[in-house]
Amino acid sequence: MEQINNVGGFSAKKVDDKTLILFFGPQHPSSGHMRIIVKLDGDIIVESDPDIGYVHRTMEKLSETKEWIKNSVLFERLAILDAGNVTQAYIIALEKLLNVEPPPRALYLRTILSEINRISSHLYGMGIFAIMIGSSTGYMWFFGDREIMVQLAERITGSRLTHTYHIPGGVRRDVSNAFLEELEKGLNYIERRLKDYEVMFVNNPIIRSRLENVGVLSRERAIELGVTGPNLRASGVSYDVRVEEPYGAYQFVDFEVPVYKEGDALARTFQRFDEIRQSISILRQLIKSIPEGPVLNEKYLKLFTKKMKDIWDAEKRVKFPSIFANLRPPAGKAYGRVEEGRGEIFFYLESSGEAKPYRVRVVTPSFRNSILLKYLPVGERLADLPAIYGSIDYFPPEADR
Amino acid sequence: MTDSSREFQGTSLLSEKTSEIIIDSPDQLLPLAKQLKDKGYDHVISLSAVDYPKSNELHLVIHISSYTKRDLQPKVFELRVKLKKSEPKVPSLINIWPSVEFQEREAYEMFGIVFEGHPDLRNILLDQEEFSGVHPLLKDFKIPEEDITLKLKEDVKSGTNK
Amino acid sequence: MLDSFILFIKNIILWPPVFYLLIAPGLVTILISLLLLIWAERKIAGRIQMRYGPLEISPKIGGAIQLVADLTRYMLQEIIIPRTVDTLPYLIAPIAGFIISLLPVAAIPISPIYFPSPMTNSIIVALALTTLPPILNILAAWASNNKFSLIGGARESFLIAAYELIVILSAIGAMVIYGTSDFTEAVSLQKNLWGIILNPISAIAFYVAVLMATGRFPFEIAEAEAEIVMGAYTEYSGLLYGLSMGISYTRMFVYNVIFSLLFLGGWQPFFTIGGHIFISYVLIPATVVILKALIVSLTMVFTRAIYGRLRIDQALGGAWKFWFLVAIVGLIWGSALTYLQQVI
Amino acid sequence: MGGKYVEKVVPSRNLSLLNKAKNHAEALALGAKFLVRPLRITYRYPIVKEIPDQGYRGLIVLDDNKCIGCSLCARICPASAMKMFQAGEKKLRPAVNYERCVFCGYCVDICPENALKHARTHDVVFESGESMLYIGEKFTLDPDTQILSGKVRIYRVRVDEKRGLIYEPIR
Repeated sequence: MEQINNVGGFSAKKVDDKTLILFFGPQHPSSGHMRIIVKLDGDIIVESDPDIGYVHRTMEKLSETKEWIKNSVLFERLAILDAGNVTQAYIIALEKLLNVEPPPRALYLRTILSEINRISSHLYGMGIFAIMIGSSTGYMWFFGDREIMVQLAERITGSRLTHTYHIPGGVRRDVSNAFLEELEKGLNYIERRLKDYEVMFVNNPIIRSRLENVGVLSRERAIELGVTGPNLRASGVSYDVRVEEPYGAYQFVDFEVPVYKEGDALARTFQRFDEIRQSISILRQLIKSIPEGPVLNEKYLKLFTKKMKDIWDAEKRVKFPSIFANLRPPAGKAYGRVEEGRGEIFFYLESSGEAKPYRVRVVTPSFRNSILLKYLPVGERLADLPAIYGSIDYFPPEADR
Repeated sequence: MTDSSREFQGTSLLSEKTSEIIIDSPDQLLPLAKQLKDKGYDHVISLSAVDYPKSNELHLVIHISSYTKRDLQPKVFELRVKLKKSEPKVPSLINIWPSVEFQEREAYEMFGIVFEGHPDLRNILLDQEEFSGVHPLLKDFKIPEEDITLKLKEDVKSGTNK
Repeated sequence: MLDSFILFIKNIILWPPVFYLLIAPGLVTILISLLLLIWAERKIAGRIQMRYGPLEISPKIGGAIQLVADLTRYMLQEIIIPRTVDTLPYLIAPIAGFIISLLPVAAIPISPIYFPSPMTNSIIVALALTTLPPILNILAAWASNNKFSLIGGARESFLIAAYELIVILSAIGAMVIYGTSDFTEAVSLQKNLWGIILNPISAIAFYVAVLMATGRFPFEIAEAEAEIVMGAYTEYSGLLYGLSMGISYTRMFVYNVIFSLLFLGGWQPFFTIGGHIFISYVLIPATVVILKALIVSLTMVFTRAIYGRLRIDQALGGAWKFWFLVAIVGLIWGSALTYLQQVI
Repeated sequence: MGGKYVEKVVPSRNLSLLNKAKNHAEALALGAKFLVRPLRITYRYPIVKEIPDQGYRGLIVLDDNKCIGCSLCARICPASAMKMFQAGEKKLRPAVNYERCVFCGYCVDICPENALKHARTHDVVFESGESMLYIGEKFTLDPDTQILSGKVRIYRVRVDEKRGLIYEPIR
């Protein structure tokens, strides 16, 4: 391509007359914090180049300047809608380094938060998807009902979105029985609403015609591209970290992981609806079987002063032993991974025995799925670009650490 | 912190499920990767690097796993390649695992590792044009840290400012 | 002084050509119904979508004058004219588009004896005038010199070809039954049975084509926000943007006045009460027609809360492969009905 | 125990025209149902306000008498929002800068004397960057009393089985 002239500081290039290069974002109603440069031939996309680096926060580098426990607060900003799962992966890796294990009640509480987060993350993703294909009611419903999950998460952790709930060796707060009853109510409500969603959203003929056979990802292609999460399972691959490497309380409950074969936007939508259903069932089992006991490892409980124990008894709130300000895991490396709403999040930590990590590597599901934005839209129509973007539940700040 | 005297060099604390291979020369990477792919490791979870300024080495760290082989699915396999910091060059894995495409671009911009044979090796997260040249995840790139005490101005000190 | 003022009202304002364009169903009525329609659209969507809708301005009457506040904002906002646009057509397009979208009312009567211009082909003239505004939309798209605008304009031009034919075919489906192309006569023939009962097929086709013509959901394709920002009006701001938004609602209202005259019996049931001739023969019929048009418009804005947006190829496919055939069937049905009537 | 994979197929692809019409009707009917009996989940924010439950991580309040000036709070603060300043002879006290605070509550939880606590208030408006620094006496005032004694009606949120969320007026 030869450069022809310079217009207002931008260099213009001559392209062939048949194609149109469209900058889809970063200032675009549905692009999110990123842009996709698409080349159009008529209405058909012939080339797509995602440019995902618009909200880079240098998290991997920043984490090298912060103490171990502070990084948990940093990393939950990866995916603020799914913060419980993200910090859980980091804390699991950190616990491997520190060689501590949370007590059973803490495991249950972690999993309760994980599944609440999963439901709210799926509802968020579906909401964004709905507005991208023009269904404002779907958008409002999913977001409105997500508020219930956000409220429930707030009851557990004290914060609506940035939960910061997990600490090495346990969790920060216990829950009351009144909360568990409230959770049950919330689950009943969501379960009933799922039927409304089906009528208004997936079975609505107009919406469905936008989903069927759009952005088809075959099984082979999904494996090749290393896609993860619901997008992978909607293409017929059986892979879920909760099954492969159980963490939290997943080994104590029965659940199904749905796997759809078709791999189009419709299958991905059904995949997410089914996962919400399974999350509801998991949460019900957890409510029934949650054991009594402490929520922090013995190793740290031993360090509690009398005052701290009193506060625990009165408020069911864990006071940090002062060692937390200066955790020094022995030199070594560890990884932690968790199935969050959008897929597998992977933390790789290296410690040199200092108060700060030597190296933290985090690979988020959205980063692994972002490759789909390069290959999936090719051959589809321009109008399907937002539909594909929405159906893979891509969350830009998560991809762009 | 960055000039750590107790620099870590490779003891493993990973769970027993995990296997690990360290190779000294980038030439051995492609044949090994091909073997692993044939064995059933079909996708890359993470491809990144760790900088060890003391020994003047960059380690390319690759975590791979399998989506299709039942017995390999729970495993995370770690592959480490030692690179010279002066000349960080390694053959691209894109033909074996296409899923590394964006991660190789990220390692390129963050560490300056050149992946030979990558079709589209340019920055992905950082700005291509305004890039200053110091790769940010190398230990040479330093971030100033803050003190925990407050530097008080006179008006703040009295506690009267609203 | 007072006498001359009454004379002025009587001779100028109530003179049919002026009255039609300015009062009913022209500018004033359309602006008021725009106010009501847009407010109702937001309120309906709000109720369905688990929220209140506009309430900040005038909470006591449910935020009904929200649009006045919006318009004030548009008027006070700076109109940004980008350096790259073709300035003259860029400025003309939305203004001319709004005026032209009002034009069809010059041919539409809203009472049996009081009309702007005595015409025997008023249906055809009105329908012909409704086809003009999209051209200004395409002009705006071209003048904007923006890729998203261009795509929006291209989509609009594809859509025109699809819906115009359906609108006209289904209107003919009604016209053959009445055997006239004059609104006044067509309405008077619907004294006993409304057109929607005589020819429901054409009525449905007309309704869907109007949805498509005015960019209501699920055919909000030419200005699909999530895809092409705002279509042809991407580069517009301030009052020009407000006008361009008004065009589609104006068109919808005008189409629905035609719809209520053709299929919903117009000012039927027609009755006279005592008093001035103006009340019996102008005000009451006009109110009936406008109310009918408003109710139909309300059902059209209701679809926003139910549907998503179709793809352009799906909309065109649906229009040519399904609704075009429906319109043809409606035409055949209408002709058959007329034929049978004559035979019997 | 544990999870297992279940293969599924998307139900009812390629619907007939009749089924499509039925689905259209169902969606329209559901919309009409909500039009008649709305299920509102929002509330009129500036006119009424919601106050979270006890345990919510809102603004931070210092109890000056309990504080021993150990600076653990400043050391654990992940955003460097909390810092120590010299409040008198040999007396260190924390101050918080809400420009940076992320409300993680680490400082509250690590305080060995329980001198820090969370207020329930979260909605605050600041006029300037400087006023976001809570130092000295300003840091020891409880903002909840101000909110609860204001003119605005205060709601408490409860999760409900039928309506999702219900708002119970506190007063």
